[in-house]
Amino acid sequence: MTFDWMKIPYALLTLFIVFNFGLLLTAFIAKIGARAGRRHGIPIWQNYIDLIKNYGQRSSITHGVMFYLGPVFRLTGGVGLLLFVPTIYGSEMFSNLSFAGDLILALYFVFFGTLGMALGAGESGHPHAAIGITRGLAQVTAAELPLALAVFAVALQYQTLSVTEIVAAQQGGMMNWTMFTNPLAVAAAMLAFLGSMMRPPFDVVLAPQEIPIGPPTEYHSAYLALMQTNRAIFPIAKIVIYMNLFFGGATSWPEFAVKVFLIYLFSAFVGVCFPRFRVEQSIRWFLIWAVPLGVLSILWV
Amino acid sequence: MKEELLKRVVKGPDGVEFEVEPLRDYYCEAPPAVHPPVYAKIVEDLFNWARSQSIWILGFGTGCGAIEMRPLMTPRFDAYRYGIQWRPTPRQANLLVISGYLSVKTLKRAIRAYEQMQNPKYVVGLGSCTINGGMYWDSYNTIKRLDDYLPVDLYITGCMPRPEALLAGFEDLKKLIRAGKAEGANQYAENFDWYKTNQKRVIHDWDMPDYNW
Amino acid sequence: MNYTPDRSQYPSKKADGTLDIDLTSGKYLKLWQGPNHPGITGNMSVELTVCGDEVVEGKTHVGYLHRGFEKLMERRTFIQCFPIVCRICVPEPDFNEYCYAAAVEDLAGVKSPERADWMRALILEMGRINSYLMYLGGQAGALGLGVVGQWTTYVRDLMLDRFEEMTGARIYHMFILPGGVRDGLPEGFDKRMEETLREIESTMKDVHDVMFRNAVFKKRTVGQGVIDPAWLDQYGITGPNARAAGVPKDVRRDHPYLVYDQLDFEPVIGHDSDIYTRSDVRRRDLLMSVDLIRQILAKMPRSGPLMAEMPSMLHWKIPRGETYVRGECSRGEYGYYLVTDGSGYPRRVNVRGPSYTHAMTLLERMIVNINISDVAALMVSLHTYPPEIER
Amino acid sequence: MRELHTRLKQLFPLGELTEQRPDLAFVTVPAAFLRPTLLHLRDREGFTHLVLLTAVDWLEEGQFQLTYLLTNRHAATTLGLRVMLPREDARMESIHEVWPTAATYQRELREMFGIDFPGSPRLHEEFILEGWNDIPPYRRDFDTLKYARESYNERPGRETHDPATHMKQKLYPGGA
Repeated sequence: MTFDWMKIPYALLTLFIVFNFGLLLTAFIAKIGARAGRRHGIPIWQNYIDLIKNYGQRSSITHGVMFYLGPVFRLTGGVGLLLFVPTIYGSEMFSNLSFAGDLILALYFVFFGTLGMALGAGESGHPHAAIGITRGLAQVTAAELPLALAVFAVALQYQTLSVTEIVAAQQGGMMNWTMFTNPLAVAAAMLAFLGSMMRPPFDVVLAPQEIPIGPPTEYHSAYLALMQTNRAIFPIAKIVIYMNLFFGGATSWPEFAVKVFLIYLFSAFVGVCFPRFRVEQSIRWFLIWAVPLGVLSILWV
Repeated sequence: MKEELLKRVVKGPDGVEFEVEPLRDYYCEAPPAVHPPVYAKIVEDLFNWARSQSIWILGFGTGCGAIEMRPLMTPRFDAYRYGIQWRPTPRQANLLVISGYLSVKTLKRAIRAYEQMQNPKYVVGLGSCTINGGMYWDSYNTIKRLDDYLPVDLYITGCMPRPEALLAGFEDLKKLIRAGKAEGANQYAENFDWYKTNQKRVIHDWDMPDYNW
Repeated sequence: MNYTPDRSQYPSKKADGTLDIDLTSGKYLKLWQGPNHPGITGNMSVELTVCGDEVVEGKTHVGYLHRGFEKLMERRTFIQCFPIVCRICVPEPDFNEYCYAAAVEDLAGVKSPERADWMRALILEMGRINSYLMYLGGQAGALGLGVVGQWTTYVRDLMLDRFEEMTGARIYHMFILPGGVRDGLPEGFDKRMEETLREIESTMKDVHDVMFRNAVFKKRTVGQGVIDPAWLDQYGITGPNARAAGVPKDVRRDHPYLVYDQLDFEPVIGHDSDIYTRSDVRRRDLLMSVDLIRQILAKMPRSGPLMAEMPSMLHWKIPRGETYVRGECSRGEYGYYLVTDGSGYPRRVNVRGPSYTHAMTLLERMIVNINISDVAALMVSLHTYPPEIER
Repeated sequence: MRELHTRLKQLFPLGELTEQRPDLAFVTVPAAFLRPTLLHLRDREGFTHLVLLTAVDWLEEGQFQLTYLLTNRHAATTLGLRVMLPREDARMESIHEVWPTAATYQRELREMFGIDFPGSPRLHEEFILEGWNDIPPYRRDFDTLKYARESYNERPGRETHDPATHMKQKLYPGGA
């Protein structure tokens, strides 16, 4: 098999589009959250300004090598995730570097950023960061379980580990989406999705009122800017996976935008109306509600 | 000097004994450095514009003025519209709002918080208490002039300043930043000894390093 | 499935009763919550020693807001004291003004006119509503439900507008002074007040739906941070904290002051004494205040003097004596102990803020063995406010 | 209130009752009898709520007055117990076992007045002040204005008037 070198600039183009889309979408979601509190909220371009400012900070301090690598790992997690899943189905340009077994790789990348963060935040030496990251790892692990179960259910259902083929199998009308062919898997996965979006009720990792603000406490200037970049890319990349696996993928950018927005809105909507769980409560919640759903979804197939 | 800051021998969880001298091991002794604007003017202007449009306030309510911060974050005044946000950690904040009188005990914490912020950083003093002592001009426990201890960019008058006054003050601060005049951090670094002398004159139990980045 | 922590590794007690905590063992972590911490009420700090996720010891540190009011008042004349007392407590400053004024009146033998008493009761109830609104936002915010804080602060702004038209200031009103009050009601105040009260009531309905009927909120607060009713006297617990434990301790009912004996109300009580009950008691108390304001506006005399006959302020001397005046503020019993010595200056003023007992000995006792995540919620639920501890 | 005073007087050597209001009275207790009086009031008379504990500095008489304010909620009465202490080397018995909350008051009194309460928990930790190096600030002989002038720089331009003379000059410019 020959490697098509043209894929690299195309993948970078996807990255660029997703990055901008992510920045705008995060601000837009923040505005929607603000509307719930009867506010107008931040301007839609605020994230760009914050990024420029943070990259433009004059001084920064370091706590050691891992402190540097933390945000880098995190960004790698986001970018890597995006690069290896097809963003737009059927488009030569935007199917990125997807290959036959990319589903497994994607699952790995979802977790990768948190692990990197654990190393970096641990190095920063701030007790809140350490507490935050232990909570984060515990919770992400618990949330990952139903997701993995759901993904296996989907993979079993379509008998493939390639995201592209899963999307292909869902084409041809709404009723072919996994959402309708295997609703249990989707339910389990969406619960896991809530858990990994760092919004209430599962934001005990950041929890400004308890451990301000958890792992990134010590991060500032350019480090923080790197993490913000990731914060724009990573959720979108994650949502792309969900979209591909469960909601029939997207065949064009507008469809992509609408679907990503709706999935994102789901987590924001839940986030606005709930306070947060304690970490052991949230783990128990995942084990009681989400994991059985995931198991059932495998049995369903 | 607090006990936990003294030099001591510590036995680690793995049984190895080692010596710890907290002031030297846990803190950096280097004085703050001056970071002049280094890039070309147009880049600096862009950065200054971005800094002015994205002011992150350290959520540290040092005095009564903090009560008017809540309305600023909420529907009626909504400072988020102007790019003003609150950050819980000094590392990520650019603006330290000294909201009212500073007792000596809080001054110590405010200095630490200020020194942990990253250059460029700004200080805004709220209310007459930070300007000349205000109502507490004869109190034994509050400082009278904030600019003796921290480089203040802007004072907002009032007791306490109304949210409208705060918003207007932040707009003025933005103008200062855009004009490149808000160089408090460099001023602090240049006159470091003077600031430290003033600070040590009122903080009698100085039990922290001279500069904690 | 109840969470039963392993207490075998917990610190043993030393001979003098302090805990034997060896920080270098790596088993414990010292964690400072505050003063720069969003989960702390005001500018104070709690020094936590944690073992895993559980607090084994908590010590409250205050003094960050100390201005020495009690000393400053000793070198101010009686009338000069009145503008500074309100600065002692920011969310509800009027109680300081009332207690100070009432204490001075008591010692000087001045009786404030009836209309002034009604005005005082009105402004105190308005302040109580403000304070509770801040509290509800804070309690929800401490558990990550930020949107309630937005709503309550919005209606609080409306209430501050009413304050502004009545007194000319948003926060520090300086309205109640020894002898009476500064002014009467502005024109059309009743109508605008009624609109504000309706808005508050409708917001409280939303708050009830989003906060008190929320499964996650219940899960976090029910059964958490229980105050044993037996502690009430030991720790001097007053106000909603005591009422949530089932004891109808309310100064407005027990020692009626101002016009409260002419108003129709019953102290709100709860039974479970946990964080949820305390929030709920405060919410119902807020609605009761709304009702009290309506009663006050309906029964209030609209004409008559607002100030008693006062001697010349510049040469006002009060004979030697001592008194204690109390009132029920939103957090509990607020009192002023005033001693005069026959000169033109107070000899000694002591402010008894409810947080003095709630945030110090009580919090230090309750904070042991709870999860770090609940520290903020517990602290907010006691509704402490540091300036009244250290003045 | 009178009845209560008569009853108490049979047990303890109390001073005269000062009735400030029908529901509020003060009485002086010798320092040695404070604890039994408090216990009696708490356990027999229903004065279960310690409202506050504070001190007054009578500098001219060389005495500190400690005030223990107790409330009986059911009878709606408040009784203040006064204890006079010599100002020199003032010390008093701690009552933190009777009311745990008294420990905080005693810490404050220790710091602000320099009154010692041996045995009270955390008594010698700093409570409000930090790094204080002068006499306790709430004592009458501590001059806060002088201390503030010496410690903190003032911004020039602030004017201070004595209210009496200032008003006199304003109202009667010629001097009446």
